[in-house]
Amino acid sequence: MDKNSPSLETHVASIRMKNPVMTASGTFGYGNEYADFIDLNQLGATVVKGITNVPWPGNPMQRIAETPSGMLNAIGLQNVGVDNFIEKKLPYLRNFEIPVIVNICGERLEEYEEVTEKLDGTHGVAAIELNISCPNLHCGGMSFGVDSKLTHQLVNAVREKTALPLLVKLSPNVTDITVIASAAADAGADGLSVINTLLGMAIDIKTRRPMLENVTGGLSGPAIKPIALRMVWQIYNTVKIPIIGMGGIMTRDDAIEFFIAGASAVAVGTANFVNPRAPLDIIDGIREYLEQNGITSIGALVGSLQT
Amino acid sequence: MDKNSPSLETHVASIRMKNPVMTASGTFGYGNEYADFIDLNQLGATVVKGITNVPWPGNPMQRIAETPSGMLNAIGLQNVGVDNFIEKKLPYLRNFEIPVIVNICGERLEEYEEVTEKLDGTHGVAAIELNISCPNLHCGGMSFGVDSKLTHQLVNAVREKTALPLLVKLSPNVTDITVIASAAADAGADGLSVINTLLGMAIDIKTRRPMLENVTGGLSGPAIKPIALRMVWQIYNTVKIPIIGMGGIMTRDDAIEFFIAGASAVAVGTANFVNPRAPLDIIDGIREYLEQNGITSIGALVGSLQT
Amino acid sequence: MQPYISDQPKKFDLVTKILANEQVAQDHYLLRCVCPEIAEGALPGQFVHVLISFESAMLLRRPFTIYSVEGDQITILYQLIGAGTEVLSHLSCGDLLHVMGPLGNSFRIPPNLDPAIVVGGGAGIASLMLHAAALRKLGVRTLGLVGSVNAARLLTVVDLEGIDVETHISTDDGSVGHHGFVTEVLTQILEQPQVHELHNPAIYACGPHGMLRAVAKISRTYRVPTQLAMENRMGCAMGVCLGCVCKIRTPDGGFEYQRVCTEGPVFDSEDIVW
Amino acid sequence: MQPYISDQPKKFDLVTKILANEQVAQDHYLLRCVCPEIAEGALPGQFVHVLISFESAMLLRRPFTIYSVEGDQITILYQLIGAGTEVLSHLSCGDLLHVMGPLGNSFRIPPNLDPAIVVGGGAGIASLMLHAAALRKLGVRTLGLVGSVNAARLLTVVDLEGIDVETHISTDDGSVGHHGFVTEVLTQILEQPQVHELHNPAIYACGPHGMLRAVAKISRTYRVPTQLAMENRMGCAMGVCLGCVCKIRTPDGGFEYQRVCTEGPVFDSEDIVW
Ligand SMILES: Cc1cc2nc3c(=O)[nH]c(=O)nc-3n(C[C@H](O)[C@H](O)[C@H](O)COP(=O)(O)OP(=O)(O)OC[C@H]3O[C@@H](n4cnc5c(N)ncnc54)[C@H](O)[C@@H]3O)c2cc1C
Ligand SMILES: Cc1cc2nc3c(=O)[nH]c(=O)nc-3n(C[C@H](O)[C@H](O)[C@H](O)COP(=O)(O)OP(=O)(O)OC[C@H]3O[C@@H](n4cnc5c(N)ncnc54)[C@H](O)[C@@H]3O)c2cc1C
Ligand SMILES: Cc1cc2nc3c(=O)[nH]c(=O)nc-3n(C[C@H](O)[C@H](O)[C@H](O)COP(=O)(O)O)c2cc1C
Ligand SMILES: Cc1cc2nc3c(=O)[nH]c(=O)nc-3n(C[C@H](O)[C@H](O)[C@H](O)COP(=O)(O)O)c2cc1C
Ligand code: FES
Ligand code: FES
Repeated sequence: MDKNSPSLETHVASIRMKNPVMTASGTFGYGNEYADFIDLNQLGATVVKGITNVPWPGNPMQRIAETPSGMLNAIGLQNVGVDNFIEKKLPYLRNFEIPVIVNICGERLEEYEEVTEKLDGTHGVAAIELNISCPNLHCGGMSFGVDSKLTHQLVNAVREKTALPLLVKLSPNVTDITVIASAAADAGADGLSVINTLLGMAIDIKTRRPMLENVTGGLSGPAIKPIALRMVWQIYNTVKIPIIGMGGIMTRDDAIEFFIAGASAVAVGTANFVNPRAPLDIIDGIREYLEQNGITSIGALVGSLQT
Repeated sequence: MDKNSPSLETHVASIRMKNPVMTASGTFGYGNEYADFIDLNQLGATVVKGITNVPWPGNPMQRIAETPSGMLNAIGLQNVGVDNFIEKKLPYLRNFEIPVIVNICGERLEEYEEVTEKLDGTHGVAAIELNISCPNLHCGGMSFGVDSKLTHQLVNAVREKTALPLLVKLSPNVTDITVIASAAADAGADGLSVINTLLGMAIDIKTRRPMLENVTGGLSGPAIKPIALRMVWQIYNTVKIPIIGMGGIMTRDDAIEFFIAGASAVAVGTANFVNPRAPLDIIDGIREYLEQNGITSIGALVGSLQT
Repeated sequence: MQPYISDQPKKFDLVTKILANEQVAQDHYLLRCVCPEIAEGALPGQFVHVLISFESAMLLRRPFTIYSVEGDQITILYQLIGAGTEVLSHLSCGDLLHVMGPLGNSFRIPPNLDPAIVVGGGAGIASLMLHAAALRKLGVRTLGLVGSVNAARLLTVVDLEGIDVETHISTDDGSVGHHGFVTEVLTQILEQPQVHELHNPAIYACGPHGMLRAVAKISRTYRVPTQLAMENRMGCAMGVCLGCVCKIRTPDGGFEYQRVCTEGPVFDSEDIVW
Repeated sequence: MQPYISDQPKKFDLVTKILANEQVAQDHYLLRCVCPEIAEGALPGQFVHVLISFESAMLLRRPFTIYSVEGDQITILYQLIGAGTEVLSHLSCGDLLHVMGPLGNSFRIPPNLDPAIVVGGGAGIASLMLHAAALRKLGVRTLGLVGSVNAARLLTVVDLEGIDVETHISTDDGSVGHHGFVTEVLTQILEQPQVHELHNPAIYACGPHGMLRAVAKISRTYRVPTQLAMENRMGCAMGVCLGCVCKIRTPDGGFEYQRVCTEGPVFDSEDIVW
C-alpha cells in the first residue's frame, strides 16, 4: 500500500478492522449471499443476521414496505438458531480474515445468556452485538433497550458469560439515548451500535389495511439519518466507549458525517439492498476523502465536529 | 353543494371545521403570506406560528437544512410576541370565517399562563395549541413534552386559565407517546396534535461544521411520516380525545393514511414549502377519495384501519 | 424437490442505457436494454431488480421477470401499478438504468411433458414468455391461456402465436375470447383431456394472488403438476432481508418461510401454504 | 428605508416545459422556459423558486434569480453546486419544471445615479444582469465588475458588453483581466473617482458571502451607497418558515432577523450585521 495513502485501520474496543466499514445486521445475511459482488476480505467487518437460541420462523407476510427515502420491516427475526448458525453458517465465514460479529436477540434474559454461552469461545466469532432494540418482537427485543435498568441488567448478565468484545445495539425509540448508552457502558459494554430502526407504520389506503401484517415495523434508510447522526453525536459527548454509527448510510458522504459526529466505525444496512457494492464504494470513498482533505487516519476524523 | 357528495365537515373538540385540513404551525405564517395562492376560507382551520409572551429574535443562521425526503429547522421560535400578534396579525385573520388556532410556547410555565390569559376571550381566537414539543429551545419547549408529570402540570395550569378548546402538541422524541398523551388528556386537553418534529442533525463534510448553527434541529417532511402515523395509531388506541395528525403529509394519500390511523383532522406543514396549494389539493383529493370509495363522511374513515 | 436451490448463474449489477421503452397495451410497457452478462446467464422465470434512480425518494429497486433475451439484449414487460412503474414508463431511450440479475430460480421441465399449459393473468404472462419460448424450442407442445381485463390490455398473444403456442384468450368483459376468468378456461381444458390430448400435462402459472390460488386449487382437483411464479414485495432480491417470503410446507408437515427471490420465484403449487 | 417591503407583484406557481438548458461556461448553465405571468411582473433582483421533481428525495425547491425576461419567457443562469443543480443540468428540452415567482424585493435606483457599479462574483453576476439591463435602458452609465475563478468560468461578459456596460474582468488565476479578486478592481476604481467619473455612484453586488462582506467594507470606507443581493438557504421562499433570515440593524441600535425571501434578497449594505 502506497506510503502516503491514509490509514483506514480502526479499532472498536479490541476488534481490529482494516477499515471502518462493516455491514449491518440483517442486511447482509451470513456473508455468502453477496459473493458475486463483494469479496468479504475487503470489508472492515461483518455483522450477521440476528441469532436466537432456537430457530425462529419469523413474522407472516407482508414483512416490508417502502416509505419516502426509507423502508419498514417486520421480519420478526426469522433465523436458523444459534446451533445451526455455528454448524452451517459460520464455517463459510471462517474462510475470511475479517472479524465476524454475531448479533444476538431473545425474548428473555436467559435466552441471551444461553446464546452467548454457545458463541463464547467458538472459533470464528470476533464479537457479540447485543440486540436490545428489535422493534418487531412482542416481548423482549426492544423492551430491554428502552429501559435503562433492564439494559443494565441484561448487559451485565451477558457480560458475565463472555470475554468476547461486547457491543450493545441501541434503540432510537427512547426519550434520551444517552441514559441507555450510559447504562450499557456502566454494565460493561465495550462499544455501542447506534442506531437500530425507528418504530413506524404505513397503510394501504385501497384496502385500509396496514402495509405490514405486523402493523408496525422498523424504519430504516436515508430518512432516519438525521436522527441517527444526532444520537451518535449525543452519545459521543456522553460516554467514552467507541460507537459504530449506522442509519441511512448510502454513500461515502453519509459515512463521513457519522465519523465527524463521533462514530469510530460505520455499518451499512439498507444501502445493501439498493447497491450491492455499497460497502466497497463507501470504503473507496472514505480513502478518497481523507486524501483530498489531507487527513492521515480515520481516527483524526472521529468526533471532529466544529461547533 | 351537491347532495350526494360526501361531507368533509369535522369537529375537533368544539372546533367546527368545514373540512378536516388545517395548516401546521410555523409553516403557514399568519395566513396572509399565501394570499396569492390560497383563499383562507377554503381551509378547515389555520394554526399560526408559535407565539410567546414577549417577542423572540430566534436563532442565528443557518436555521434550515435539507435531508433525504425531509428538512431540519432550528428557527428558535422567532415571533412578534403575543401583544403584537393580537394587534398586528389577528385583525387580518378576523376577515375570514375559519377557526384560527394559536400555537403558544414558552420557557417557563408562567409564560404559557400569561400568553393564555392574553388570548383567552380575544375575539378571533378559536383555540389554543399548546406547544410542549419545540425541539429548538434550550429550556422549556420540548422538555415539558418528554416528561408526563411536567406535561400534566403545564396542561393543568393552562387549562385553568382558559375556556377555549385546548389542543396539546406532542413531541415524538419520547419512549412511549401514549403516556404523554394520557397525561395531557387527564389534565384536561380537548385534543392532541401529533406530531411535532423529531430531533435531528446534519453535518457539512466540507467544513466539518453542523449544517445548523444550533447543531440540532427538528426533522419534518415525508421522512417522518411512518413514525407520525404509528404514533397517531398508538394514541388513537389509548386516549379518547380527538387527534390532529401531521408529519410528512404531502398529498391526499398521505392524509387518508392519517385518517385511517385515527386522526380526526390533519395538518399540512412542510408541504406548504414545496407546493403552495398543497392544503387545497389535499382537500379536493380527500373529497374525491370519499366519493370513489362510497364513504359518506370523513368520520366514517377515522380509525377505520383493519388489523 | 424443495427448497428450490437452482444452480444460480452469476449475478451482475449493470448500468445500461435504455434502447426502447414503448407502450404495448393499455398500461403495459415493453422496455429493452443491453445487458450482455445477464442475457448470457438468464434462465426462464428469472428476474432482474431494477433501480430507477438514486435521487428518487423511492428507495427500493423494482423486480421484473426477464421477458425475452435477444443476443446481448433483454426486455421486460411491465404494467403500470404505482409510482415506480409510472416513473419507469416516463424514461426514454438513452436514459440510464441499473439492472441487477439474473435472479431467482427457474421453471423446471418434467420428462415427457405433453403438453405444457402456461396460464397468465394480466402482466403475469410476462413471467411465462421466456419459458414458453424454451419449451417450444424443445419441441414441447404448449397451450397458452391468457387472461386480461379487456381487449385493450391483452398482451403477448401475438408473441405466443409467433412461437406456435395454441392460445386461448379470456377477458373479464368478454371483449375478446372467453367472457370470464382465465381459470375457467383452464378448467374447461382439464375437463376434456382427450380433446386437448393431455398425455402428460404440466401447468405453469403467474398472475395476481387470487388467480394463482385458484389455479392451485384446480390443479389439485385434476392432479396436474403445477409450478407457480410468485410475485411478492421485495427488498434486496439477494436473499438477505427476508422480506419476500412465501409460506412453504415442510416434509415434517409444518411450514417455513422461503424467499421468493432465492428459493423462488417458482414454487411447486402443492408446496405453497395459502 | 427598511424593512424593504417592495410592493410585490403577484406570485404564481407555474408548471412549464423547458425550452432550453445549455451549458454557457464551465459548471454554468442557462435555462429558458415560458412563464408569462412571472415574466410580466418580474423586477430586477427578484427570483424564482424551482421544484425539480415531486419524486425526488430532495424535498425543497431551489431559488434562482431571474437572469433575463424576453416576452413571455424567462431565463435563469445557474452554477453546479450540489445534487439539485446537478439534476437540473440533466433536464432537457421538453421536461417539466415547477417555477414559482416572482419573489422577493428588487434593486432600487437612487436619483441622478452616475455611474452604477455592478459587482458580481461567480454566478453572482446572474443576479445583477436584469438590473444592469434596466439601468442601461434608463440611460444610466454602468460599470460591470465580473470576478471568476478562471477564464473558462467567466460569465455574461458578452451579455454585459452587449448592453454597453463598461466591463472589468478579474480572475483568480489571472487567465483573463486582473489577476486577483473582483474586490481589488472595485477598490482601484473607487481610488480614482476622477478617472472613472464617479459623480454619484452606487454599488450593486452579488456573490459569495466572503466577497459581499469585502464589498460592504470597501463601500463603507469610500462611503458609496451599496445594495447587496443575499443568497441564503431557503425553505418556503414565501416568508413563513423564517429559515432564510439575515441579521439586520434596527434603528434602536439593536438587530432583527429579516427574511431574505421577503424583505430581501436586496439589502442596503450598511444595514447588514456581519
Ligand atoms: C419476481 C417478480 C417478478 C415480477 N415480474 C413482473 C413483470 O414481469 N411485469 C410486471 O408488470 N410486474 C412484475 N412484477 C411486479 C412488479 O415488481 C410490481 O408491479 C412493481 O414493483 C410495482 O412497483 P410500483 O412502484 O409501480 O408500485 P407501488 O405499489 O408504488 O410499489 C410500492 C412497493 O411495493 C412493491 N410492489 C407493488 N406491487 C408489487 C407486486 N405486484 N409484486 C411485487 N412487489 C410489488 C414495489 O416493488 C415497491 O417496493 C414482478 C414481481 C416480482 C416479485
Ligand atoms: C435569492 C437567491 C437567488 C439565487 N440566484 C442564483 C442564481 O441566479 N444562480 C445560481 O447559480 N445560484 C443562485 N442562488 C444559489 C442557488 O440557490 C444554490 O446554488 C442552489 O440552491 C444549490 O442547490 P444544490 O442542490 O445544487 O446544492 P446543495 O448544496 O446540494 O443544496 C442543498 C441545500 O442547500 C441550499 N443551498 C446550497 N447552496 C446555496 C446557496 N448558495 N444559496 C442558497 N441556498 C443554497 C439548496 O437550495 C438546498 O436547499 C440563489 C440563491 C438565492 C437564495
Ligand atoms: C430488513 C432488515 C433486517 C434487520 N435485521 C436486524 C437484526 O436482525 N438485528 C439487528 O440488530 N438489526 C437489524 N436491522 C437493523 C439494521 O442493522 C440497522 O441498524 C438499521 O437498518 C439502520 O441502518 P440502515 O438505515 O443503514 O439500514 C435490520 C434492518 C433491516 C432493514
Ligand atoms: C420551519 C418550521 C417551523 C415550525 N414551527 C413550529 C412552531 O412554531 N410551533 C409548532 O408547534 N410546530 C412548529 N413546526 C412543526 C410543524 O407544525 C409540524 O408539526 C411538523 O413540521 C411536522 O409536520 P410536517 O412534516 O408536515 O411539516 C414547525 C415546522 C417547520 C418545518
Ligand atoms: S427480497 Fe430480500 S430476501 Fe428476498
Ligand atoms: S425561505 Fe421561508 S421565510 Fe424565507
